[in-house]
Amino acid sequence: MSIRTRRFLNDPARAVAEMLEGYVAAHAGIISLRDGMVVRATPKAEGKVGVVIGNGSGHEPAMIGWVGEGLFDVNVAGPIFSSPGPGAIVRGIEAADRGGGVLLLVSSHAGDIMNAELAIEEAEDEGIDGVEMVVLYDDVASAPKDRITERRGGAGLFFVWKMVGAAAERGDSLEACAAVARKVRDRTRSLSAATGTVAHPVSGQPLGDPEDTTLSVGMGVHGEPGDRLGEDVGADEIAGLMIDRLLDDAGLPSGAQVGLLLNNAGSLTLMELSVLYRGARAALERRGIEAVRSWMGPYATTLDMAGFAFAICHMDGGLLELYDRSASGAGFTMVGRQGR
Amino acid sequence: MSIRTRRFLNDPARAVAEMLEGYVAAHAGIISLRDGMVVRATPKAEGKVGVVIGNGSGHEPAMIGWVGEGLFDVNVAGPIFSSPGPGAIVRGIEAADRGGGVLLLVSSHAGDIMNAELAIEEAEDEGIDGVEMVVLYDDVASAPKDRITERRGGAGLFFVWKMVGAAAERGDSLEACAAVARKVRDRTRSLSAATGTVAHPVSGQPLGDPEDTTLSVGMGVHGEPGDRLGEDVGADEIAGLMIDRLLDDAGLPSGAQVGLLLNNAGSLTLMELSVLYRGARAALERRGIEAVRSWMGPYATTLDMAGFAFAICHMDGGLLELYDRSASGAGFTMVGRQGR
Amino acid sequence: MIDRDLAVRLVVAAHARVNDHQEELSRLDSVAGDGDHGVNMATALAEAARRAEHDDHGTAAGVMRSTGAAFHETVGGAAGALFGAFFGAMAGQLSKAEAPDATQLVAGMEKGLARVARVGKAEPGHKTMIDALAPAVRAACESLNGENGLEAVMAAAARAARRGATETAGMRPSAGRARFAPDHSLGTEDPGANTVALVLESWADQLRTEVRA
Amino acid sequence: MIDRDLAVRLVVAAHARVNDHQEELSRLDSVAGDGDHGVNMATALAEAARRAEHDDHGTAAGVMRSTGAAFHETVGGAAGALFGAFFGAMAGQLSKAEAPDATQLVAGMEKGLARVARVGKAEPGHKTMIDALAPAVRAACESLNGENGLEAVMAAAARAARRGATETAGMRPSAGRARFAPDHSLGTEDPGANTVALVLESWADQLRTEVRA
Ligand SMILES: Nc1ncnc2c1ncn2[C@@H]1O[C@H](COP(=O)(O)OP(=O)(O)O)[C@@H](O)[C@H]1O
Ligand SMILES: Nc1ncnc2c1ncn2[C@@H]1O[C@H](COP(=O)(O)OP(=O)(O)O)[C@@H](O)[C@H]1O
Ligand SMILES: [Mg+2]
Ligand SMILES: [Mg+2]
Ligand SMILES: [Mg+2]
Ligand SMILES: [Mg+2]
Repeated sequence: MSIRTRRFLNDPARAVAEMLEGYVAAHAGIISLRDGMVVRATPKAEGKVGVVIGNGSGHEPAMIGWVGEGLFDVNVAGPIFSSPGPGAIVRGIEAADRGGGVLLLVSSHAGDIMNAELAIEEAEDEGIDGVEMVVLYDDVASAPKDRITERRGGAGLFFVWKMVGAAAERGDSLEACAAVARKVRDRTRSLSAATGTVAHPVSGQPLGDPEDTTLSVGMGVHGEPGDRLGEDVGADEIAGLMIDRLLDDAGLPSGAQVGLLLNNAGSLTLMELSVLYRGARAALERRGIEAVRSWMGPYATTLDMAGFAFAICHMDGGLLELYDRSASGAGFTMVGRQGR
Repeated sequence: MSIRTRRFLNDPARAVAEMLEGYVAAHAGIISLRDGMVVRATPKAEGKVGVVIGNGSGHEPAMIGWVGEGLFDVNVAGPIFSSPGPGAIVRGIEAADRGGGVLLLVSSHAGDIMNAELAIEEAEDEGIDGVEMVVLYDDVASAPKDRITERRGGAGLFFVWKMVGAAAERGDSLEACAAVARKVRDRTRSLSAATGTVAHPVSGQPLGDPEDTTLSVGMGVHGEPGDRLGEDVGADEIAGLMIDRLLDDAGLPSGAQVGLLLNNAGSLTLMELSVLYRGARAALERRGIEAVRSWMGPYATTLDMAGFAFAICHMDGGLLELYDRSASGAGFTMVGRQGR
Repeated sequence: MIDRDLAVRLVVAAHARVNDHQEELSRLDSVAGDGDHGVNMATALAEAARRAEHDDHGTAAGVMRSTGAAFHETVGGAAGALFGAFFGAMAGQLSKAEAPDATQLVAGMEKGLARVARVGKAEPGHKTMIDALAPAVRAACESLNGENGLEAVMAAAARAARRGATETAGMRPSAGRARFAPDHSLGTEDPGANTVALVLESWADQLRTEVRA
Repeated sequence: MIDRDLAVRLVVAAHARVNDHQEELSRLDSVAGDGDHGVNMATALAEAARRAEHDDHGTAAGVMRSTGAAFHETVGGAAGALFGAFFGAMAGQLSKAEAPDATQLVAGMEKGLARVARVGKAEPGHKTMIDALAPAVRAACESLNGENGLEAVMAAAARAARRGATETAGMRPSAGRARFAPDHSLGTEDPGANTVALVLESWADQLRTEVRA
């Protein structure tokens, strides 16, 4: 297996800008483009907490698809796989400010954190206050549990986005919203797997070895390599060992209720996702864990990577109530409680 | 570029059955599995028209994702790329029957039509009546306009599913629902394009030449080949010539309002889709056509094909009202009017 | 006489033969179709053989009916519908006779061809299974009129089917999926026509072996 | 004296050099990172060179400040933040002198290194740009203390940076994306350290050419 280098673009160097134009035009009732940023078409009510994220592009529908009611107020999209710079993040903070303070969520990647920290400094220099920043991580493969803060952000952060968005929309204070972010983060674990790799649209560089078809578990959202599994491992076995690793790391007791997210990293078929999901549910059942909510589809993609990630979020302490609140972004619509 | 033959499945021969189990389990509030068929979790009110479709698998989220309120009542999924047989379709008709008659929609492909016709014969033999069948087509590449009934079904049929589902949910009669199906079909045109190909999960056969990276316009939803475009054609140009061909075929006057659908055939990135969408909007504007509603994402996939399709539907004569009605399937949720 | 046991042996022979060629059949279908014909036919015939051996159908007609049902239930698609129709029509014809013989079998093939033509609406030259089945039925009738026995009749049918299948390579398709790219399949034989040839060849071989034994 | 025009020529030289090596830099980053380092650096320096040539900054400090901004505005990511920080700190130092000379430039490099270390929190040996930048700053200080001129100081810095970049091949990363697969990048040099070496080499070459001319 090798990778697709031919892409349907105009000038790759303008791909992100043109993507934003096209995506926003296709969802004009929900989002609009301001100063290169994706913002809600109808701003949140005054006095409520604004929620912002800056991130590299190439992970769509994250994060452009999660801007909307009950979700983000502003998404500052950087170049492909690169966080935006501090100035852009400061403008995002300003755009999200409705007078109730602004929560800047950061998925833990070196560049994202550095640029966010520089942005906070810049904002302070400019006299902007009422800004809180929470760094989020969930990927169990990226650091051992005793160094949990060194873990990187993965697909499971969708649980955080969803619930923080709901809390802010409900009118929770900045402190309360930041507490929700930390609480959900601490209850969330993810682990990814992929076979093959993708090519960077601008540099054309394949990430890792394009001839390697081994299944790699613990790969990062930018194609950073992980551990390798044999060729003959079936979907049930893969799902089983990944779920076991997540549950062991989270230390969940039998009887616990979790949200289960199965993320498509890009080009997995819904057929494969569904078969993997079935395997994950069986693995959860073996451990006495109940999946009370599910989400299966593309969340944080890595272009057209043939991979996926499982994430679980321990849904205790009022989280279910937050999860079930309505949300409406270009990439995610939920009307009250949906499915399970 | 070559193709991915390694898939995350257990036994490929059981892939469709396991997919249905997994998909339904992930969306338990919306759909359930009965006798191997995907049915609504909460049946439609009695006396209303049931809407059924049978089709080959490998096109997910079509059609399993379009079962739900305001959409299909029953989806009978066949093997990969194969319509189900007549007996299964008859059981689907029975399951959809709420006393108001059943509309069987058929996407025009040789096998789908034959099995549907045999099913209608079988149903008559079994004394089931009140069944109407409408054959749907939209793909302008598959036959010239003067032999329009020989065209095959493509991604644009989503417009039909959506609006027929809305009419049936509203309580329209069987005759009226069938009329909506024909009316929307006659106003809909689609055209697809892809580069490279996919491998059949069971036979392992690549469809077409896996070494051929030429962009092919007019490819079928099962990888049937089309015309070839040069390597150096950019997204705007591709979108422009495809939209022009659709508008020419539909013969739409300047000022017309259309729904615009951009379908992801499998592994296209949302970045590429968004850039192509932008190009299509510009092409429509050049012809004075207004895109009043848009839908961009995976609709009818061909496993992980790197391709897409554009479809337009002329939204006149009350169609917009039907399009905007709420719908809620596992793969599509709409709450009143959304975006544009 | 074509009794239940002979019918079972014919279905089992057809399955074995098609199964051996399943990759080739899928490959033929991948050129301008969706690459599944071999899988479809092998799956359906495996189920047909399983049912034929395990169920108690009593008559050859029963075996043929359950074979047709296996095509309809396991495969669907174009070839599933058509082979199902073929075996269903054949069963209808065989059920009319107490002790069906070569004459009934050929009449069954004629009925099967007619049903396939009605359901599929393809004509000779459209590059489909019809292009193997129609000459096979014609050859079987002629051989029967020449007062040949079952073995010779089937051998003639199989030869004609193979010739017909080979000739499809030079045709441009007007039916089935391949018709959307008519030039693409020039030089490649039609997969369904090949299945017809394989099935009839397996029957001719089975009958020859039985006569010799 | 390092005036506005010399600063512009240094930025233009850095862009030309990094641009020539952009594929190699992206390739280095693709081994255990996300394959974009060359694109990032070439994009940022192209914008920096464009601004340097077209805007009217007046002073060398102004050119360095706008170069830092170009990194922050066009690229972001880890290296965007860090190189932006480097040039920003350098600008702050240069702006303190009326007519900055080699001493100020080296002081600016020291301030830049300190800012990079503060923002990135990486230490020497973590396989990052620090492993080229830290030895370069040290070598520049030593050369300056040896009373060498700007050309020689920069030549010493460039040599040390190159040596430092080469040595990163033997390190296991503890910072940046590559740290998640520490063994994967063994034997491969760190991309950011290479950019540091390339930039300083381009400055050394530019200064040598100017002195000789
Ligand atoms: N209308 C038709 N009439 C007769 N035979 C047909 C027709 N359409 C398709 N076929 C036969 O079916 C074969 C393809 O079968 P198969 O690949 O199993 O089904 P599908 O096309 O649904 O994937 C073709 O090679 C052809 O012989
Ligand atoms: N914490 C850090 N401290 C110093 N340098 C770092 C740090 N993290 C990353 N780098 C440098 O950045 C380089 C990668 O830059 P680049 O690929 O452009 O950014 P990104 O990792 O965001 O894609 C690495 O080679 C390394 O030299
Ligand atoms: Mg990057
Ligand atoms: Mg098929
Ligand atoms: Mg086929
Ligand atoms: Mg990088």
